[in-house]
Amino acid sequence: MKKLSCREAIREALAEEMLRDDNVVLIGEDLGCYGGCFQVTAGLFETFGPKQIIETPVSEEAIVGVSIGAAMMGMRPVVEIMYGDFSTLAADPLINHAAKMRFLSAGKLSVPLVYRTPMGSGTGAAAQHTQSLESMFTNIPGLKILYPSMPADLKGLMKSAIRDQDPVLFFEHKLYGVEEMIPEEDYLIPIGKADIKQKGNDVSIITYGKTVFTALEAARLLEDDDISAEVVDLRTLRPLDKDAIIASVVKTGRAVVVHEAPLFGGFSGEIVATIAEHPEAFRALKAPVARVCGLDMPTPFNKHLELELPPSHTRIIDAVLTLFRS
Amino acid sequence: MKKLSCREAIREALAEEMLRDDNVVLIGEDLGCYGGCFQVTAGLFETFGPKQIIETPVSEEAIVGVSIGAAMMGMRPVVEIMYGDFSTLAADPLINHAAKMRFLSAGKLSVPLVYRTPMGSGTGAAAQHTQSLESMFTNIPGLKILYPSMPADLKGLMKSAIRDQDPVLFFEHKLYGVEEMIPEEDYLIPIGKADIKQKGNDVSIITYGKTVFTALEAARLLEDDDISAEVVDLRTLRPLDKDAIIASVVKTGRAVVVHEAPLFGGFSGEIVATIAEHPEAFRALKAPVARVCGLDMPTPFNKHLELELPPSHTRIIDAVLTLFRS
Amino acid sequence: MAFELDKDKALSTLSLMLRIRLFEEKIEEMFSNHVMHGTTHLAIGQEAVHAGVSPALDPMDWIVTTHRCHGHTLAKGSSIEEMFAEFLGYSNGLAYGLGGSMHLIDVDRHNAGSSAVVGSGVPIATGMALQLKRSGSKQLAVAFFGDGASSRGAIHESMNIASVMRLPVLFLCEHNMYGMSACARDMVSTDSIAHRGASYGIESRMVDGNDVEAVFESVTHAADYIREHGKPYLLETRTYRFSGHSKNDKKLYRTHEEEQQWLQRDPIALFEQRLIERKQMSVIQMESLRQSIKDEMDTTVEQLMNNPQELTIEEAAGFTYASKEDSAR
Amino acid sequence: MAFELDKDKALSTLSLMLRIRLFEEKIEEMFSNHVMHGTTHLAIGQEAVHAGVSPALDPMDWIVTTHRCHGHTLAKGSSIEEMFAEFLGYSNGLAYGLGGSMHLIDVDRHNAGSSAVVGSGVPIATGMALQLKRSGSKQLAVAFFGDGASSRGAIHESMNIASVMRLPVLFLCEHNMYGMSACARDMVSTDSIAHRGASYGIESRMVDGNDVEAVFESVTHAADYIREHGKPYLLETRTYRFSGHSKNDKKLYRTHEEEQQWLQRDPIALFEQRLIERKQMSVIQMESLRQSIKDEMDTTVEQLMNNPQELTIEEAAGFTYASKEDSAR
Ligand SMILES: Cc1ncc(C[n+]2csc(CCOP(=O)(O)OP(=O)(O)O)c2C)c(N)n1
Ligand SMILES: Cc1ncc(C[n+]2csc(CCOP(=O)(O)OP(=O)(O)O)c2C)c(N)n1
Ligand SMILES: [Mg+2]
Ligand SMILES: [Mg+2]
Repeated sequence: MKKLSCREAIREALAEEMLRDDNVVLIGEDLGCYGGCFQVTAGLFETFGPKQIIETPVSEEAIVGVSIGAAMMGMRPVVEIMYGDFSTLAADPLINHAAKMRFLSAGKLSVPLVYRTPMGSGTGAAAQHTQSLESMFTNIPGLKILYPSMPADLKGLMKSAIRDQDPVLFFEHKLYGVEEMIPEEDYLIPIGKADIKQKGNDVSIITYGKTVFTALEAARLLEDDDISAEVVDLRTLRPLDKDAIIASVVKTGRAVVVHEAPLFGGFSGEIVATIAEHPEAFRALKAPVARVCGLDMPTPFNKHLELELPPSHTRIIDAVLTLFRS
Repeated sequence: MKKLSCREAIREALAEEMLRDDNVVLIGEDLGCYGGCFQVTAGLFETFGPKQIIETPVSEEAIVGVSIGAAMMGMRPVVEIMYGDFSTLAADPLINHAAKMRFLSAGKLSVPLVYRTPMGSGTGAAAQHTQSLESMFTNIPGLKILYPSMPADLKGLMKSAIRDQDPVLFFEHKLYGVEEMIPEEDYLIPIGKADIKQKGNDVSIITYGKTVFTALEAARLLEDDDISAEVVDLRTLRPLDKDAIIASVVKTGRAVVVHEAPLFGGFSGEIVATIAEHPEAFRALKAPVARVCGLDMPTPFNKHLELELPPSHTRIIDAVLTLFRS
Repeated sequence: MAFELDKDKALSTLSLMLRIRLFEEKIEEMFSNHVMHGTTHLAIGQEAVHAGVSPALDPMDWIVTTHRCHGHTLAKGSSIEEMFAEFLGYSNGLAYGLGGSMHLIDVDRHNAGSSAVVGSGVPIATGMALQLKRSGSKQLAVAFFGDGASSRGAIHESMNIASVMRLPVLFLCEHNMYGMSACARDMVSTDSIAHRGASYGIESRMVDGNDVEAVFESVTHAADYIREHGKPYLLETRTYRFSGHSKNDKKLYRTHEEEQQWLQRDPIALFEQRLIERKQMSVIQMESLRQSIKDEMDTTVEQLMNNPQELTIEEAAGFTYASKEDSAR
Repeated sequence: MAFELDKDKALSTLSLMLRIRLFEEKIEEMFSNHVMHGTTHLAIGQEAVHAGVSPALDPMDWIVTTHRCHGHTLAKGSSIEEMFAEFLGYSNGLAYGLGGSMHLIDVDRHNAGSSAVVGSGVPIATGMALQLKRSGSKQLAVAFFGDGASSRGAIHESMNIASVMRLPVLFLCEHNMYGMSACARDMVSTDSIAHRGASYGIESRMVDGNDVEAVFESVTHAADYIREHGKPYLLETRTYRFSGHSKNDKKLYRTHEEEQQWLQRDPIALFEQRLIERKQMSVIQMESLRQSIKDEMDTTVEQLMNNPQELTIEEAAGFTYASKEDSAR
């Protein structure tokens, strides 16, 4: 085992795959000597050079469109878009093209592209640089969507994403410095499998991305109340590991769904629906399903205000306790 | 009362508002002598001319961006984008700019813009012209989102949308020819209020847009099974009329959520969550909440296949009957 | 002296132009008979562009087309049987009936299909060129786009990228004076889209798009330039669609007089006239060529319609993601 | 002979340039002292553009800026107190602390703020110009954008629209050689972005962006042209940012030598030199001006920080939608 940060875990996955297959190519702005906006690709240019690291102009729409065309011809592009907020500019190539190329060609073309971008607040970057926009894409058939949280998952899932035949959106939280021990040897983590980050019996806290850390902290504190919380880290949003969600809720009988994106219209709705429409899970529920998500407003620049937007462990704990009271 | 089609109802709303206020301006492609791709604006150019009808190049991103700037300066633009699928191109101005201008200016600027676009399949136009992309936007604070179905609602809500101070996305289904009797006199319908299109006691069918018609047909046929279905037409998706949903479900104890967009990750999740997280509604539920939505795939061109994607009344009826069996 | 195709090439070119024209006329007939659903975008009048581009290129060069893609698809050599079947939504169509008229795609013939989002095919073609270059291929990619599409930002971004990355892409503007009802005069802020090449350091040229030999010659030149210099090229062809924009177009946005003037310059008639003058072909030969193509169209459609084949919804849904076997590839 | 500002204007211009420089130096200091959070984009070295544009325009003209917006905001006359307060996230800031460094906005001074999505402010400014024109105003809108932003499709779409609709917009390219670490030489496919004006039928000019009088004169000319002809104009200013792109930039992408060359052409030093040569101001006067501005900066920040004021989260959330009262307007 070795200790890696989230940043290093992604970097290592990229490097290993680029070494394995020189059709794996990083494409994006400032990826070279600058190392990418969040330093994820720092140092890679020295090893892989311009054939595998392509720096582009500020042209998000075309960067993704170009990557689609290249992927159709055999490249395995890993596109970095600096901030998830700019996914708005990449929506047409991703939704209308990458997601539909296989279908429109009746399987004759595929788009094995990975679209990497960081989401979320906490950086003091205000309303246009702090959003969690996964809901723009979760309703699009043809896309796969990952949002892992911990170094080991980031590495294993990035490698699987790169080897996948379909377009994969790979969302990253911005706690790039968080560290974890990960295996020395080469490994993959399959797309579409959730991971129980903490086992528990009384309530299921279902989440993904940055709020996995918040949920774990809440679960730790809930022990003081003698509540044993299970933390389900979805890791993949599409295809969703429904079995894992159902199994956990059937066991605990209570569910709290957590994410950083604003509550209304967020992906939490799909998770709640997955539970509420499943006969067994529905019958197992001892209380309503609760959601603890981002506040329904743009992100303020002010630091104190910004910190109030994403779910806190206090808000999660309150939601859990309410379930036990009702 | 007078009979109007959906197309005519929208057109009448536009014409009345343009007459009332010459800052109401239609902006989009082929709006003039062509009358818009679906003929909604046919004939208006003759009356209102180029000062209130601005034809643009094929530049969806800039069309919406330009409209935002104009709205900040006092125009009340009503932008038409030919197909909802091209909302992908307008995502940046809508999500990062229109939705955030008031916030970023601490209330000193507003963007009273209406973004009109048709969604949905049934026209044989294949995967890039038939999507229902409302989920791209329902998680964005700062936007209001309407998706009415019937002529009277289309007219009354369009007028309210135009008079609203905030950016409103106004999604239209493509059954533009469907007719209804509507009031002769001037009227508005408030944003954020659902409408019970049919009263019933045994099950709530909650939906919006084109599937309101399907739901009504299902409700009619369910009478043969002695099931009295209530059809809740949301009309507005954001802000959602939670009270109307809860009241209906508390009354009936059963809920089926229906929309044309693909099931997974669709807005149905938010509706189910609204029910499942509400203590009273949750306690009232006699069965799991069901969803009947579009199939999880791009739209095929083939006519028979295309018709299988959206919810049919048969699928709705089956879902309702299942709730009575469980 | 103006460029002239040799006799064999001239005959095959005329034959292709006629195939394109008669294919579209057949489609038009089928639509009026309500045999087809959806919509379609005919390019009657633009056959010189269609027959002048791909035949001037290497068959292994790739194309990315537009919503108005029938002619380009025929010019790449697709079978009319598979094309008609696609229009009918049949599973023996080019894309098994999943794409229809706007998405004709034929990977075996290096036709990567079209985007029905106007202009969005251009970055895709640019990306194909990027990988062609990386993999050391001598092939190029053609990005077709219209005068209407020229206003899309994606095209600006693509031209800039193609130039700074030196990509083997031929930007081929099919300027037919209108984008739907919008006249280029009112929508395009330059007299010639080709002139925009200079903004990107891209070589460019404008050519009469109703003169198939001129198109052929310009494309040959452009392709040579691209292969020799490893740089993109922008070619603007000026033409006119005699047909309406799509199924239901009343053509109120243009005058009868304008249409008549362009009809005088029907690209097929012009080329036939030349072949007659050059004594490469007789009117009678032309008539019989036309008739035999028409017969082929009619027979093909009749046979297809006698034996309709459609995917099941499960089969169709199976193309949303790669199957396990695809993934193992 | 080169254009010269008269004495009064020259002194106010130098004073403005110094205010911009010292404001940014103060910000830099506050960041290193960890008094501020988030990031910031300094434009040290680009003061001639900032002081040369808005002061050459009518105060009622509107501007839309970029992420690098401090200088433009000062040039429009915003109070440093409200600006510093915004940087500190205070409720007495320009936008009550909701926007911060990248979103300085001051509607009263006809500064519509900036988009932090590079290039996306340009269509917004274009739309402001559309409504200014429609409402019969004589005002124009300025769309600032950088060399990096020039690659965004939105700018192409906006220039085309502004041209065909004849909108009173001044496209002002602030070319500082880099977009983050990306050198314009590698990313921009033309020697001069101003040359792209021709592609859109837009008049254009390139000017030395380190010469404040040249910028002033060019902007005056451009504004006259826009108002007289009712058409857009594209002005490219060539300058250099001495500072890094943002807080954490090691500047590995450029050479020390290049930086030194540009430092020789520091726009403030150049202008001061001229004023001394013209005997319009003495070195001593300049020193005392600089000192008094520095004192003002220090005092303002100190006073602000002694009395921090912040919105509550409920107050902040209240700006998501119009309130009932707003709606009644
Ligand atoms: C992004 C986008 N906007 C609008 C449309 C609707 N539309 C279809 S064809 C067309 C005109 C395109 O004009 P041009 O590029 O000149 O091609 P032509 O139809 O003349 O072949 C438009 C606006 C579309 N398909 N995609
Ligand atoms: C659409 C978009 N892409 C990328 C970024 C990240 N980014 C911030 S500033 C910048 C460089 C912009 O360069 P330029 O337009 O020359 O402005 P400058 O920073 O030099 O003032 C980039 C790429 C962004 N904010 N928006
Ligand atoms: Mg055209
Ligand atoms: Mg720059």
